Amino acid sequence: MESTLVTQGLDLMLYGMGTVFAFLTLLVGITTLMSLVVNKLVVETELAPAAPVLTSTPQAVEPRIAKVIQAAIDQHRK
Amino acid sequence: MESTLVTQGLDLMLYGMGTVFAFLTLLVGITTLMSLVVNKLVVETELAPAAPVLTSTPQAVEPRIAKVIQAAIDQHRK
Amino acid sequence: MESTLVTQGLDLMLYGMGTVFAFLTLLVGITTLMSLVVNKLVVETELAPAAPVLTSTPQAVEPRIAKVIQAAIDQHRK
Amino acid sequence: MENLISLWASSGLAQMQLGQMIMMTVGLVLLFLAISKGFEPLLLVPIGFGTILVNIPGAGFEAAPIYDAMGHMESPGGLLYYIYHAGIETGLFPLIIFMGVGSMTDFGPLLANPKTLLLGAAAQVGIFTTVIGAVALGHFGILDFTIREAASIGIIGGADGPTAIFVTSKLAPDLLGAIAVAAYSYMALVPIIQPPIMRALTTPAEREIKMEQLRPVTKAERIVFPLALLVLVAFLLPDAAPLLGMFCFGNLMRECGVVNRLSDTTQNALINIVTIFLGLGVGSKMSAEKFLNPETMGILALGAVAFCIGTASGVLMAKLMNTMAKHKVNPLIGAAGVSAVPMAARVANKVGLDANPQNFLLMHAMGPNVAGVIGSAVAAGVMINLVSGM
Amino acid sequence: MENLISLWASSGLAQMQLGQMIMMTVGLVLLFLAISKGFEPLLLVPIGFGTILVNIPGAGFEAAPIYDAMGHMESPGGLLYYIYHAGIETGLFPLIIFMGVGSMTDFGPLLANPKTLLLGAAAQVGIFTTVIGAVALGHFGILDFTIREAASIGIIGGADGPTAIFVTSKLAPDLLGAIAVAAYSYMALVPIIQPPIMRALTTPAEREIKMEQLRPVTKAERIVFPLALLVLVAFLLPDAAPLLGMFCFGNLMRECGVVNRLSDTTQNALINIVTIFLGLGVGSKMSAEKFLNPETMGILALGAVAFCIGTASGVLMAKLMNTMAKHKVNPLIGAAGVSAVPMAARVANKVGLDANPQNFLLMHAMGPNVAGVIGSAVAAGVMINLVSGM
Amino acid sequence: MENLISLWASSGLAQMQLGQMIMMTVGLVLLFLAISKGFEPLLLVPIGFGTILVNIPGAGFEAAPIYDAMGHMESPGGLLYYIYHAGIETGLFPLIIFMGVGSMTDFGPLLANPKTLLLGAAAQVGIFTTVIGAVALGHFGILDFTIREAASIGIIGGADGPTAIFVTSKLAPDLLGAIAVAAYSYMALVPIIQPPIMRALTTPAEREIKMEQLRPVTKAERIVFPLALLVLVAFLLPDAAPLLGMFCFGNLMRECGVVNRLSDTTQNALINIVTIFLGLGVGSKMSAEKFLNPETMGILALGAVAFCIGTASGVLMAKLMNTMAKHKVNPLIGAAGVSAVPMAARVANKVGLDANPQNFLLMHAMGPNVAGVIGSAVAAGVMINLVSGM
Ligand code: NA
Ligand code: NA
Ligand code: NA
Repeated sequence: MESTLVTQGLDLMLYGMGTVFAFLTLLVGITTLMSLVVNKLVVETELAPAAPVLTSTPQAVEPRIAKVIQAAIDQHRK
Repeated sequence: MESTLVTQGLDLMLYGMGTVFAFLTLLVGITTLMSLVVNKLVVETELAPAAPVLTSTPQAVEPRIAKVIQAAIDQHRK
Repeated sequence: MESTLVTQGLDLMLYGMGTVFAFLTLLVGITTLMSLVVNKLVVETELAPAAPVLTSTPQAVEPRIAKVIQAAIDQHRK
Repeated sequence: MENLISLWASSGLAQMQLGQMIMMTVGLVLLFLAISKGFEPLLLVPIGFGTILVNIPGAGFEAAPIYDAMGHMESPGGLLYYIYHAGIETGLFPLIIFMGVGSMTDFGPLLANPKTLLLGAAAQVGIFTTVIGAVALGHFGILDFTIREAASIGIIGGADGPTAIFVTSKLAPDLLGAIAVAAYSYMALVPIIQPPIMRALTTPAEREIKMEQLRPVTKAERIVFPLALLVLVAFLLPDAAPLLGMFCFGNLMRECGVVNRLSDTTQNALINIVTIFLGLGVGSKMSAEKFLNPETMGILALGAVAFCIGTASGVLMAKLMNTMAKHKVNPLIGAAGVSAVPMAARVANKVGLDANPQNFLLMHAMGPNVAGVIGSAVAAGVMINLVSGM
Repeated sequence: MENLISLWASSGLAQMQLGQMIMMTVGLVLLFLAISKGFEPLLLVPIGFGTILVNIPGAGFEAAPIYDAMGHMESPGGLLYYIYHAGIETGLFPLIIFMGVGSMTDFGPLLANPKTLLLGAAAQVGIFTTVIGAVALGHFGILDFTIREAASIGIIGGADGPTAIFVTSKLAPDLLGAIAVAAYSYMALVPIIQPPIMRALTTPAEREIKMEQLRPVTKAERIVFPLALLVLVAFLLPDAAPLLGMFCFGNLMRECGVVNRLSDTTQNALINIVTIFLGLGVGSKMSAEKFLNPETMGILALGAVAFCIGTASGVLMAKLMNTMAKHKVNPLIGAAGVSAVPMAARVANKVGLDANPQNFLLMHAMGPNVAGVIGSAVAAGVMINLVSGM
Repeated sequence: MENLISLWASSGLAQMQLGQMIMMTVGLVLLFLAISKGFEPLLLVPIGFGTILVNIPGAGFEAAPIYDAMGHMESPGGLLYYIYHAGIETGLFPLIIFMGVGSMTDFGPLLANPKTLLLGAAAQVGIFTTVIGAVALGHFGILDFTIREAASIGIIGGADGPTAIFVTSKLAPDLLGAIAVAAYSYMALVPIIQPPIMRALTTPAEREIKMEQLRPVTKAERIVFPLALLVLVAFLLPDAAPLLGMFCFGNLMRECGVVNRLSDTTQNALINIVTIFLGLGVGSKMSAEKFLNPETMGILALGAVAFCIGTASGVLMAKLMNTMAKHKVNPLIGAAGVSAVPMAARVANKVGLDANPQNFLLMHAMGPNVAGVIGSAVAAGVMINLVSGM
């Protein structure tokens, strides 16, 4: 019957907007909580300053580009 | 029969070169005409100076590279 | 029988390490020889100094980048 | 002589149909809008060009390959055939684009003011209202949309190109051309569509509200946020996981600071390559029989409505929040909740400056702006789930 | 002991056949020419390396994957198998390369002097004369070429690598190795092949002709030209649309100024990636049985002839044009009509400077040079159309 | 109501199994190690993220596509399904990575002192000893490994990620997740695992041995070396040709100096793109049923043993060489023979500086370091050959 399509549309609206709002409202809470916890934890432990991060595999990480960028940075600092 | 191959080759030559010359000769005309029309139109309307062209989606369009290039340009201008 | 697996493992070890050592030992010899021959040949003929190497197809090889790099190099030389 | 006939028979002039000529003109118009008017050129240039290519009669850009009984190829497929089936039908291209967008997204403003997520939620009202609209057009016999098509049309209101393409390629691939063109065109029209609505729904005093400066956000928060979002999605809404998962992956690569090589490539070479092919592939769905029909007019009309309702909902939600919260938000930033990053945020900023030349809203508007991306990805997940079961 | 036998039996020495050894030597020679002599290294390094790889006995670089009855993979295919079937058999790689070449091409000189298009047309005489040559070799029973093979050989005279690969992979895939190697080798030899012909057909006075400076070309012309060319192709010659369509797409991205991100990637990362795989994939057709036969010698000989005739036709066409036109062209730039961009234009410039050290022809030669690309793509389209119907 | 049930039924919470939760935690731990501890982040960030994605219930990241009887797609596959089957099952991704690694490798130190190749050979003892260990665990009924699985576990000792992935995807794809994680984790732990072993097996005097400065290496040597290696592989060990062939190809592009465009792209955009997808694809094998079992603990334990034995073998080989040679080598550089480029070489340098602050071993250790890559690729070739015939 014709009305099924309308019903489906209304269902979609109802459950769809419901889910979107529920999810994002929950995310507001989770994000706020996360920021609190993370900032407390990290200030305390200083996040194991990420080690000297031996940057692994590729030794020759584009030294040419590095030079270019270095030059540009030098330039900016002048 | 053997001669079919030769015939095919000659056909290919005839229609092939014919098409190439016809097409490129036509393109000479079209291009000349296009340049005339376009340059007349654009001078007159100044081609809606392309708007402030809000450059869309990616906000962070490689600012690092932008900096490098800026530095290089500054350098060149000195 | 159970022991087949062990036998297979031992075979793998025996032939595997044998091949690795044989191959790399041979490579030591080949490499040493190669260096001798190549360095002798190249000093003599100077390796046809690679021609002016007309760098082929793309005429517009990223002049923008080239400029950036040039700028950076200039910068470094100062 | 036979050859001459063969050449003529295979020429475009002999085979061209009116529909193809019109579609080639549509392609040229898209290119004109993109190049001369700055309408989302990164997508509309490839889409417009793809539209022309696919409508060249006899060029075979979307021809399927032909294999003989032994499985050997007798004749290869066309370029757009391969692009569409490998990258769009499978959903790979929109997902890779989403990864790239994630690696370009700065969640800082959102983290500094998480409640702007609600603005991103509110703006999705446009999506679902439009679904109702499409369904109503069907109910009254004006146009004939299935629920799958109605859902795909609604997603135009999400103002997010890859999301729209991802959903439509799953639910209603025949509408892909029209929906993608509508989505990107309206995103480009945000500076024209939104300001009147924003002004109509706000008082000058509201538009002048100054928001307090955003707190600085730590690196650790930035790293943990995409993971927290991912876990939440995993637990509650797996249907949104493909889009949001790749988005979070891109963002984590950006923020974690240890894979800058990968993040750079994701933001540049990779997203550029995929953008070119995504656009061409979308263009391959712009054939006359799929585009030149009354439904396309309906889609364009409904899409515009979706944008307007989304904008209004965002603004009204901000006003609602102000009735309850201590720290007022400027309701203009609600309009940025539709996504259309970063255009909608810039529009909010500009309308704010018109009201008060000292009132810089850009960073405040970036929060709802990226929230809108999350919001429409969530909406996409819900719709795919619900519609598939209907 | 069995294992030792297995290891020996699987070693290269036990399996190597003479043909494979010769082909590996051919690969090394190609690498030598590319690296030490500067012969089109961007293509010949990957082709040469691919030649070696595919001739390693037992390495399985072009092995097909094996599936069991359920469709699960029992053993994967070789790298070159996948590259060839995904990128070359389908025509995708040459088309993507053509897009990249388009985005590197400056049509300015051509737009400033459109009649140089005729020089690009004339140089294609080399293509079709060579077809006749190949057919004649067949007629007299010297070699055995079909019309499809003859057409593929002729296209070497187009002096355009991706066009040659595109045509050959459609018409005569078994000759792909030989034809690609011939095409790129002769393109590299342009500075040696062309000057004697150019000098023989021109008088010193002709070589000294100074051409008037090219007028400046506006941005609008540059944007509209690829679209005009595309529309003309669409109406008249859809068979050339794949190649010229992608070429125009690349050029439009370059000139339109609003998608520089995409244009940069097309000119760099994308074309480089595809070039590597295109070269390896062409190398995969360099097996002994396909390359070491009299036909290859015939192909090399005919290819050289094609280049010479193309060069001569371009020069003679320029002289013919001078008999009719008011503004004389220097006939040397006719030789650039074979394409081989930008080598042939540089050669024209150099021979011109030899005649008169003040006579800079480079920009004037770029017009016929890029016209030659269009010309051979048109020729390719015609040949695919006609030959498929024969 | 039905819709609410459908939404709930499709939510993660309703479908989540304990194993999936544990695996998501494993993914988070891998991300923590990569981001906060710097464990091989280029691979472990994508692997860790892929682990989370594939364990989201209902998200379908590794779902196979479904086709109807006519061959039309009814529902597309998941992203990780396509990545795994296109790039890992076929072996393409490890091979492309190897090409990239080749184009980043400087063979100069190895060419200046070729006998350090023997150190790279010795360190592969770890691989084969570990195979025996895995077999023994099976023999005593502690764990149940086939010879194919034992060989794949052994390759962890090669300390080379792409080699391990290539071998495992051919011989024991179900162990791919565990083996790749073990391989990259131990490579990251090289600075912790190796020094105690190095100190235990050397005297302070040995650690202070100063090596003579390396001779300069000419450009010609650098160009010819990858070709010489390739020819040797072709004649003696075709089974190692896929890995070493691509490695040599990358290196030749780097050194030949005429295809810098291609070499740059190989080292940057291409390897980065493939690294992202390789990591995600490996993560797709990190499902609970494949990872959470006693065998994984066995793999981790055996992998650690393999690293230790490899390190010790390298050091002892260096000491053995010193009993015979005139020019002494510092035995610390033997430890670099496991590969794990360039970490192991840096560790050798650091331990050397601890013994004598003037003794710079870095360049000397790079020789055995890259020799270790060759050594484990050779070992991989032998194992694939022998095991396939067992
Ligand atoms: Na949105
Ligand atoms: Na040509
Ligand atoms: Na190793």
